[in-house]
Amino acid sequence: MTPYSAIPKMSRMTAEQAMHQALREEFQRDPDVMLMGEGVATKRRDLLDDFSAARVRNTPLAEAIIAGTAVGAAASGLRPVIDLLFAPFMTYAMDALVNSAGKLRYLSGGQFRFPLVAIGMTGGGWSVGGQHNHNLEAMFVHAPGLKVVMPAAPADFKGLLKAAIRDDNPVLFFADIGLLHEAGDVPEQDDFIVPIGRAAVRRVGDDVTLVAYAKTVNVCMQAAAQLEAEGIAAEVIDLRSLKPLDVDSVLNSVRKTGRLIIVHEASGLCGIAAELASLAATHAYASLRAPIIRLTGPDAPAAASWVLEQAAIPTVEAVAQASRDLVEFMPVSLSETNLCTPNHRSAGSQSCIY
Amino acid sequence: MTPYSAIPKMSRMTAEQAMHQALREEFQRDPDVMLMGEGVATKRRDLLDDFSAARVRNTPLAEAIIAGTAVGAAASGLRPVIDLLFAPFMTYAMDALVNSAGKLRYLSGGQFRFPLVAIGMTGGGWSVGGQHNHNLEAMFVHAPGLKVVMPAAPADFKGLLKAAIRDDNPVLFFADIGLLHEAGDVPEQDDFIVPIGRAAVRRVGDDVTLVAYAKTVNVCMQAAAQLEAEGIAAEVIDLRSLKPLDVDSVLNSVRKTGRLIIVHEASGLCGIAAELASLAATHAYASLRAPIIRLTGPDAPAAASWVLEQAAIPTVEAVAQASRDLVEFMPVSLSETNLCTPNHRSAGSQSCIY
Amino acid sequence: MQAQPNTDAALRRLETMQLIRAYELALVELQRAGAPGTCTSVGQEACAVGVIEALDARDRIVSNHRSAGHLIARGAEPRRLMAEVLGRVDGYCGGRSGSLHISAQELGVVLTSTIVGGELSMAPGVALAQKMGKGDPGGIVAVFFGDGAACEGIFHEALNLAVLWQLPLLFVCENNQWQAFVHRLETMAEAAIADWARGHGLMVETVDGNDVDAVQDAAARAVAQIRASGGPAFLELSTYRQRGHFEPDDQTYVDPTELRGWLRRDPIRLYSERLRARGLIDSAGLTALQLRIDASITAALAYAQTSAWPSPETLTEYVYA
Amino acid sequence: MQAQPNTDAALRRLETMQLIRAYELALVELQRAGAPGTCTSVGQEACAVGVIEALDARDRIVSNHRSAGHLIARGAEPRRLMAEVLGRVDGYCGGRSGSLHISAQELGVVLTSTIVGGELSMAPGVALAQKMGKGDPGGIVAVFFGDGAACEGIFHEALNLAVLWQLPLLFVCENNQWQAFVHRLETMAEAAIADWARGHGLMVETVDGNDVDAVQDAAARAVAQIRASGGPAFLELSTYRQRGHFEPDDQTYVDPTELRGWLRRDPIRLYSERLRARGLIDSAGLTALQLRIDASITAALAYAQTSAWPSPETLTEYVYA
Ligand SMILES: Cc1ncc(C[n+]2csc(CCOP(=O)(O)OP(=O)(O)O)c2C)c(N)n1
Ligand SMILES: Cc1ncc(C[n+]2csc(CCOP(=O)(O)OP(=O)(O)O)c2C)c(N)n1
Ligand SMILES: [Mg+2]
Ligand SMILES: [Mg+2]
Repeated sequence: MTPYSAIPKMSRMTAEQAMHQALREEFQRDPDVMLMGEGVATKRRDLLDDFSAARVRNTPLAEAIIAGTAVGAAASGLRPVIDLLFAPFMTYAMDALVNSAGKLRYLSGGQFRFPLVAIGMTGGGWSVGGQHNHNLEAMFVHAPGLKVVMPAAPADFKGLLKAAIRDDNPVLFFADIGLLHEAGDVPEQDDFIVPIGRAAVRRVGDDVTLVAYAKTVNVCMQAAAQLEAEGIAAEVIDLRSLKPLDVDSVLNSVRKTGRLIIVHEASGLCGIAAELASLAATHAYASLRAPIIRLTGPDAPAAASWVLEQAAIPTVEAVAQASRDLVEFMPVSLSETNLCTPNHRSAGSQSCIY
Repeated sequence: MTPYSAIPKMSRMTAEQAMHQALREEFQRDPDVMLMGEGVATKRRDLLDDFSAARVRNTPLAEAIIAGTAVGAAASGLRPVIDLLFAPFMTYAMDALVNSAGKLRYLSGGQFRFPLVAIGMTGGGWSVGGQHNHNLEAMFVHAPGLKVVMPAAPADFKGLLKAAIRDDNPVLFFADIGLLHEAGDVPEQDDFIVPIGRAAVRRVGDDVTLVAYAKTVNVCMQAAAQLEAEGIAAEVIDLRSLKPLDVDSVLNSVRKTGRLIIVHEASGLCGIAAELASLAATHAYASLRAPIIRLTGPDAPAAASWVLEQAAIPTVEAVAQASRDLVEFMPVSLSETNLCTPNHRSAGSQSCIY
Repeated sequence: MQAQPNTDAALRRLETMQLIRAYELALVELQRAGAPGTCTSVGQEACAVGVIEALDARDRIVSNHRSAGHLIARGAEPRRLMAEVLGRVDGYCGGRSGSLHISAQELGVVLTSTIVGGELSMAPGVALAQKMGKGDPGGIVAVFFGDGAACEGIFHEALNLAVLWQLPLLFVCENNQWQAFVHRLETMAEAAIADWARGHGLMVETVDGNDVDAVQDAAARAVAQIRASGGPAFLELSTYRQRGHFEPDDQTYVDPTELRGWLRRDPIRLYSERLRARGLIDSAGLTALQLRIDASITAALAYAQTSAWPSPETLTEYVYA
Repeated sequence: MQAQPNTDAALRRLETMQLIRAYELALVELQRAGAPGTCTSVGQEACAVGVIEALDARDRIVSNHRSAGHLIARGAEPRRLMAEVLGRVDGYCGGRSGSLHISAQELGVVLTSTIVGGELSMAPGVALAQKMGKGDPGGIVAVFFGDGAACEGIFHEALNLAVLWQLPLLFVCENNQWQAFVHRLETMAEAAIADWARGHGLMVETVDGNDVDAVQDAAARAVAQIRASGGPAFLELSTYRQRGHFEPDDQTYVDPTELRGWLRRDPIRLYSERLRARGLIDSAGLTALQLRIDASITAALAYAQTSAWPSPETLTEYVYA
């Protein structure tokens, strides 16, 4: 594994291009790697041409059998990558992913391994509504036997996809639609991978820890820049992997800052922010200097309408304001019931079911 | 709604009998109520005989169409109850439940209501292994537009099932296998319901709050009895509803005791305990006198072997010990990293992926 | 031998098909100007118009992502559809749906899903409710789905249930040869869909989906059979998706010869020629019709574009009943 | 006309069927004494024995909740199966599976799922791997599933994929007339399964699943066809679940006349009579065989019951690779 900082040759490319490069390199590296999905051979025509129709397969429009076939193939020595298009379509593939890929290694007493990668896109930005835009990654974090990644930076799209393909466990790879066409520096080396389970500290600071993944990493970075001008030093952690979580990176930061805000687009209820807040409330309790705040999407499907879609995503202003609140927090001065969670304060709507 | 304490006529019956009584009463009350599932007409022959084959339907072995049909029927004026047997079989019904029932009211701008109930059994006790025993209720809590209940007492099996049938939203009703044959007092009145979204304080205490649902409520009650002898007064809260959560009951208790332990059989990762711990770390932060502890099932499928199956369920001893730890907790005396979570300490295994 | 529609009916068929086409092409333009993309039904207008004409007001329609034709044929106002596509409050779903899952309960167009197969999963339940007396008496349900949806397992489950429970359900498979970016011959055997359906032992008919009269005729027969028997029937309409899957789409993956062949069989062109040959319309009439339709679409667009955005305050409205 | 097996093969078929039966009945007794319940294959022994004899060592088997027959026919040791049912370390899965999802990779019995339809979802992938050179050269895959599994959508998806990609996959539907507590005529049309399969355009044969010779014969033909063509084939074996769905089960919901009819056609009884008629075995031989089998099952049981429980310390072992 090449550490990030040691990479000399970088190319500027989008997250989508970075994913494609990852696929190409892993196809080249390991003949057992294959790709299946609705339209993958159409979309990635160059892979089809360069690596044979046996390894790059358009499938019938049938997610359950795509995922089931990947499970069977993975247990039999192949390393399938399946593109399930949009994350909500994974609801058709849940038996294969949750009951088969996640459980049959264990239930068989370790007889099988399931080195497969399931890719799904999601997140706001395309006005496609809740049957395409649903950040349901936490469901797979909750299920045993699976790993889950969701990168923010193009380099991580590449490095995590390569790591996922090489992993001997089933890995869910979620791509935030809003990031796919964003460009960034991406290492060109074949051996570049980003290890699953390691977060990246994107910005160092002592006053408050902002934890995010995917689209909201940038929201936190922008908030941190604003806060800096006000003399508040925010530490920004990009989780990258949601399972396993890099618990140490988060806890170490919280032990330093004493303040934790977790930001994601997915619903707060039983989401990643809940998990991290809970971990901090156990393992960094004595260091906490203020309540923990979650800024998340609402308990609502994603609306197509641009205005509502955007209102569901935590904003820079909400993160900045929550940070200020925590820095100013004094057990007596601020009633804790004023800290609403989960929220997206800029939207003003708090009518959650909680 | 008749409050619990005002119910005069009680009968002793098992949770399973209580569910059946709920079905009978709601069938009687409302001709739109119907029941579908694999074998429901076989198992509930008396309903078939008394209420017609149109309303009590054995289905093909096909969970996706059972759930989809319930969605279509619910939007069209019926009130279907579907028995999906074991919770993991719901993986086949995820599109209908998550994408249709949970989202189409919202996406249609409120044109439809989906008054349906989906029942699933789960939990340890039958040595059936992880494809039957999987506490995946948190997945549905995370998904928008659904309600989720999981009772512990026979009376709540009845009252919550009746409330679920009368609710205009899709409700997931999880039955803990280990409780189905336990008997308890159950109100006989037709109008007895247990409102969805209200927890029950099973025992009052000032020193520590134990929150649980389903099987682990009794684990906490036993732990509380042990602790009483030691002079520790535990408050035990039975959540009953997982969505909406009765946040006030939990927070009020935590504000009183300053100590929170959440106990459930499901995996801890992004589970109900994480949600509650997170809520407390935000809204009861100033009242907390010790770290929050989660005692949950491991991040592992359920094994069939009795020994392993039992080892995955939090024990009375673990709850009692965690309570003692919290009561004795002093920021300096006890290193917080010694509080392991999630765990099941009696089993001794900590090799989670966290 | 199919019956010839009377003059009014024939002209209405032509007009409705042209309205759908004009609506879809307006959305294409709109997308080029930055509006959300849509799945247009260009080339499939005869399917929507033919089938929906065979239904009554008491019947219900369940649809999918490519629903504009079904909605307009059923009487939906283009201006409210456009408002929906643009995410505005005057849309049929208040802007929450966008183009992909538009329902219009007031028109009997219920439970649209953009999950391929979602329409098939819900339609038997709607039909069951009709059968159990919940809809208007005697009403049936028509579910529109694609050749791609026929590959999903739910296709099998829905057919089995509908046949087993004898549900009043018309399965309408618009086989437009494409499943997003994959040709259906890459996903199934040549003649698959009708064969699969036949294995379930219900009435199955395969029809030229680009001939609106043929579609209407077959649909009317199927509907009559459903009303008479109470049980389901199945139509496979052979047609072609003339534009891309979702706007924009450069269609570089499409065989140009195949596309050209189907363009020659464009349903509106075929029908205009037929009506001209029958002397029901002439060039001047066609031009006048087109102008009328264009004007109505222009007005609809203006309405939609000036419709208000939903307020962010309403973000969590309608999650729960 | 089917070929007659030679003496050794015939006696082996009988013995294996009896071994399966004795194993299953021992589990019934065990359940009565408090052990976990199981789904027994009593009455379906000819299916397992006939099909598995037609396979080679290079072939793979994918199975479901009612797998004991498949495993034993493939050579699994009853003692290790029993240890698994009892949740002990010497079980094929170290006690983690219990009876419901036993895999034995060493025997080529892979990826058993107790989710009805799970076997069908995974089998094409195993076959794809064989085709892509991952298994032993020329190996095919046999997937065993029930009539109930044929109602799940994945049945349709698996068939379509296997035909489309020409996977070396033998679909073996053990139509035992029951789907847990529901008769299959309550879930599908009379002749459904083979008809559904035929719609997919592959070789389909329906066989008397209680005649082990007929099953073996048909399976051998199907296997030969798969090896020759590379593509899939389908067998529907008509049989009957003589005992309950899962022990215990009082079968009060079963039509006694139907059950009696099938008991008269018990596969072991039929085959004993046939071999007796052919002079291959006599009463004394049958008794001796039964005694030998009973003794082996008694020994297996003793082994299983004295096998250790897994240590709670290993609770989270094998979750991740
Ligand atoms: C379950 C699911 N898988 C994939 C998609 C993405 N998708 C949308 S439409 C479409 C093609 C559908 O083909 P078909 O059913 O033939 O309908 P058509 O688009 O041709 O009208 C695909 C793959 C989806 N919406 N849902
Ligand atoms: C998806 C799913 N639904 C329901 C069940 C419960 N169940 C286990 S076996 C069975 C009947 C299966 O019938 P069939 O496929 O015919 O197999 P058989 O039991 O007759 O061998 C049922 C309903 C299950 N295990 N999985
Ligand atoms: Mg199509
Ligand atoms: Mg069966």
